[in-house]
Amino acid sequence: MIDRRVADVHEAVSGITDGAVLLVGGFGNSGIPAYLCDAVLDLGVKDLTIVNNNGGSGETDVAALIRENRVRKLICSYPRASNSHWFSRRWSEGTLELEVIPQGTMSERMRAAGAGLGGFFTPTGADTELANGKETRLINGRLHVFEEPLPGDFALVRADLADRWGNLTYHSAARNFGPTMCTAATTTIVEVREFVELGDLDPEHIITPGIFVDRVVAVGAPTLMPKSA
Amino acid sequence: MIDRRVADVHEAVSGITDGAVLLVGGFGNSGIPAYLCDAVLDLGVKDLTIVNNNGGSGETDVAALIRENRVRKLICSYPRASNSHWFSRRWSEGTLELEVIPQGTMSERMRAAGAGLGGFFTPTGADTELANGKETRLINGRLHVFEEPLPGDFALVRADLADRWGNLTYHSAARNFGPTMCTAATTTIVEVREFVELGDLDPEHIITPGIFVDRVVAVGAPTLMPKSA
Amino acid sequence: MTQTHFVHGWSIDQVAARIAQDIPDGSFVNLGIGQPTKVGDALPADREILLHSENGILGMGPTPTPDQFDPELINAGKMAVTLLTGGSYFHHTDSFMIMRGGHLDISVLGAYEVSVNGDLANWSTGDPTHPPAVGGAMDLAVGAKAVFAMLTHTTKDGRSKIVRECSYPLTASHVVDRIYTNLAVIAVQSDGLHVVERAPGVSAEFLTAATEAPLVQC
Amino acid sequence: MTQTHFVHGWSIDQVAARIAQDIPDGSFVNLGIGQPTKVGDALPADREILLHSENGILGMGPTPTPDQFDPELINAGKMAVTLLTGGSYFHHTDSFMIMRGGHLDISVLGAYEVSVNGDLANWSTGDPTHPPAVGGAMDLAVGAKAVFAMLTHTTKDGRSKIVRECSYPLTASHVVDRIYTNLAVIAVQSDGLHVVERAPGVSAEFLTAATEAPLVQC
Repeated sequence: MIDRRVADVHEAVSGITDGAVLLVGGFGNSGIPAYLCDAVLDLGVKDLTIVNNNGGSGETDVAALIRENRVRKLICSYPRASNSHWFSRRWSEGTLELEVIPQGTMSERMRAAGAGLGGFFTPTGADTELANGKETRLINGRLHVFEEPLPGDFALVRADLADRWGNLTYHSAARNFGPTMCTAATTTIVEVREFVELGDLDPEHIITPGIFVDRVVAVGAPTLMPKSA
Repeated sequence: MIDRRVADVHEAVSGITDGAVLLVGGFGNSGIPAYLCDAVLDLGVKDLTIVNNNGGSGETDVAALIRENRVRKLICSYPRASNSHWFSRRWSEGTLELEVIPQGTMSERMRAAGAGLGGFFTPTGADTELANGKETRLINGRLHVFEEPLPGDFALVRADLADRWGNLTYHSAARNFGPTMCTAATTTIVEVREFVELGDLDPEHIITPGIFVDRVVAVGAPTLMPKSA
Repeated sequence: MTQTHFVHGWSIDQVAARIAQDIPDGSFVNLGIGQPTKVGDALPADREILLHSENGILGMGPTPTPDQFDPELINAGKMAVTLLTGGSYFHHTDSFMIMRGGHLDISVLGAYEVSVNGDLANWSTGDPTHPPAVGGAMDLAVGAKAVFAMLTHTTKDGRSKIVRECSYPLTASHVVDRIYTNLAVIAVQSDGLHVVERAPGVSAEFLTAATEAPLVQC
Repeated sequence: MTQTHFVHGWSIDQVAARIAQDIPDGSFVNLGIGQPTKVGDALPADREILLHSENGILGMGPTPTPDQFDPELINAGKMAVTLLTGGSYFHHTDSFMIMRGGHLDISVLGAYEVSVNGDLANWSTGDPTHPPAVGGAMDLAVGAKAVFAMLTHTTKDGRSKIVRECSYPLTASHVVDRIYTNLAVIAVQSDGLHVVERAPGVSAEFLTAATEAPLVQC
């Protein structure tokens, strides 16, 4: 019997230990697994490496983990935001290591991990300082840089609906990094709005097949709002 | 105004010339763009390179193009089938060049073309004769082979529904190579069962966004049947 | 259908059942074309085991009844199949991510030969008059968490298929975890081939004599 | 909102409108964060132009009314947006396939500097006290069929941003096709920078004096 559902967020994040590499979904506040991040905070683990597009904002989720000095290293494309003060403070203090990667390369590197590839060549960033120390190669007259897979020990992802097998659908632009991160971690943990019965999700509309999912917890609607225009 | 719809299959395949590289969707008979293949046959072009998982079967579509000596080279993973006699004959005669690639590598190489990558390393086939003449590299203790992108001049794909913008859905296992091939060709030509109005396809359920599609033609239901069990 | 003649030990159906016994509840499995498809019919009803098909199916079900028949819903062997409740469709590249990315628990593959270090030869006899055809064999061999090889122990003329070194072109090296033949179940370990179980009536001596590679008997 | 002071020529809104004029009917376009977002408001109503957002949206629509508001539907600048009829959602890696794979017709990007050979600097001032932040800038610069740079012609202290060689860290080399400033529209060609149009009241002499890089006047 395949049943990926767990009772609560604490059970969902159990087993995450000091030094773990966490792939954390979300783009800004959209798709951020806020409930799972809170549970990781409660777990008390430290020396985490977090892979997330941003560097947290305000006082919640990734920002809270950074504020409480649980994060040793942040791998992201864009750490700055109007209210990313905890990222800025810890980075300025020198207690938070930062690795900045072009956003598409970050996503593609996680996909490479999920797809079992040994790495790929991309022109993105090849002729910039972000390629410093990396192998470059001229391919069809264009400079490319070699990028390695970026796997995680755990992925923390927010989706919309899940069934017992861990099949997932997402909601609008909250899909973002979720489907890729689900493929790239040893253990994939997903928070969803609600559970549905097996068979309620149309096989043509499932975005993440359950094979990529290890644990799912139902947490209700997202709590975070975008900036007003 | 964006309108990818064309009136008939002949308009759909116009512009395909001698020597073109065609990515032809389908796995066995499922998802084969049979109507478009017939139109290519009518067009009379020759010296084609065809990328398809198989080598045609019976007397239709890819098999017909091979029979009529329109295909100079076949790139595939598995050319043999119980009724792939035209492939076997032309290959034995030495008039059809064959390049065999592991199926996942073939699909991944087309994806690399669609994603703008310069190539990737994969362990699949690295320690086999299919890696002869290719660059290999030991990555994390495992031998990998470097594989290049595989782009097409044209993709011929079968989908289920399309709207004016070229957004596509597929039907069951006929999806197979379609979504990837749509991304990997200079010009992507799609046959569908029928057209729907813009907005009829749920934005969460669109599998191929219209940006990857150049021409769509409505042809009705597929004609080909699988082998009986 | 290909008729394979078993001289000794288990029948093909019995080997399939023996493999099915080793597939835990909750596993995601790909069954290669040929003999391994028989494992699908032998899966215990009390285990939820999901079958993957490389053409973009997870949760593949049995042959359709006439009213279930979908001409586009076929398996990797191009036969009509069904989809279980909870199953899903995805495109080919995503399907091979599942295979190549280490997401399948078990891949069951037919084989021409398996070597003492787990090398697999199952795609080519090296005959230059036959066109090569690899399909997804190399992807499955390289990518699954565990690879089970299913084959007759010897060729029709009695030559062992469990060998010191493969004579046929390799599919992949160091990939096979378990070998299931009509004569025995054999685990491939770093220190050699360990016999896990012999078929009824097959003695240790007979098995050793029928096997080119050295065996550690149970 | 950032206030940018234009000494001469077009206002930011006018530059946005001038860019919009150069986007053909039927184009797929990505508008970078900052000034380029203003191009969205200036698109001619009689052209069907689809906006892409890197977080997985094609066919992005305007700011929502209260009853359209979806807290998870935001653009790359993290502002609430809508989806047009016919629009679609996809995941981040697929979204960057669109950007990196040459599928976008036009990418409009803000810039610190553009060089005579089309090098773009728009992601870093090189100030070591500021953390680096690249986002999708390099992906957009490298992957679109055409790259439009939108910027003020000079810095506040009058230094030209159209330069012989970029002084800031590069985003990508040889990528900019057209430069749109408050003073002029300039085409980047293999033989140098060609002025396509000058803003009203901007003379060829003034433009040449305000520009470090050599210009071919129209």
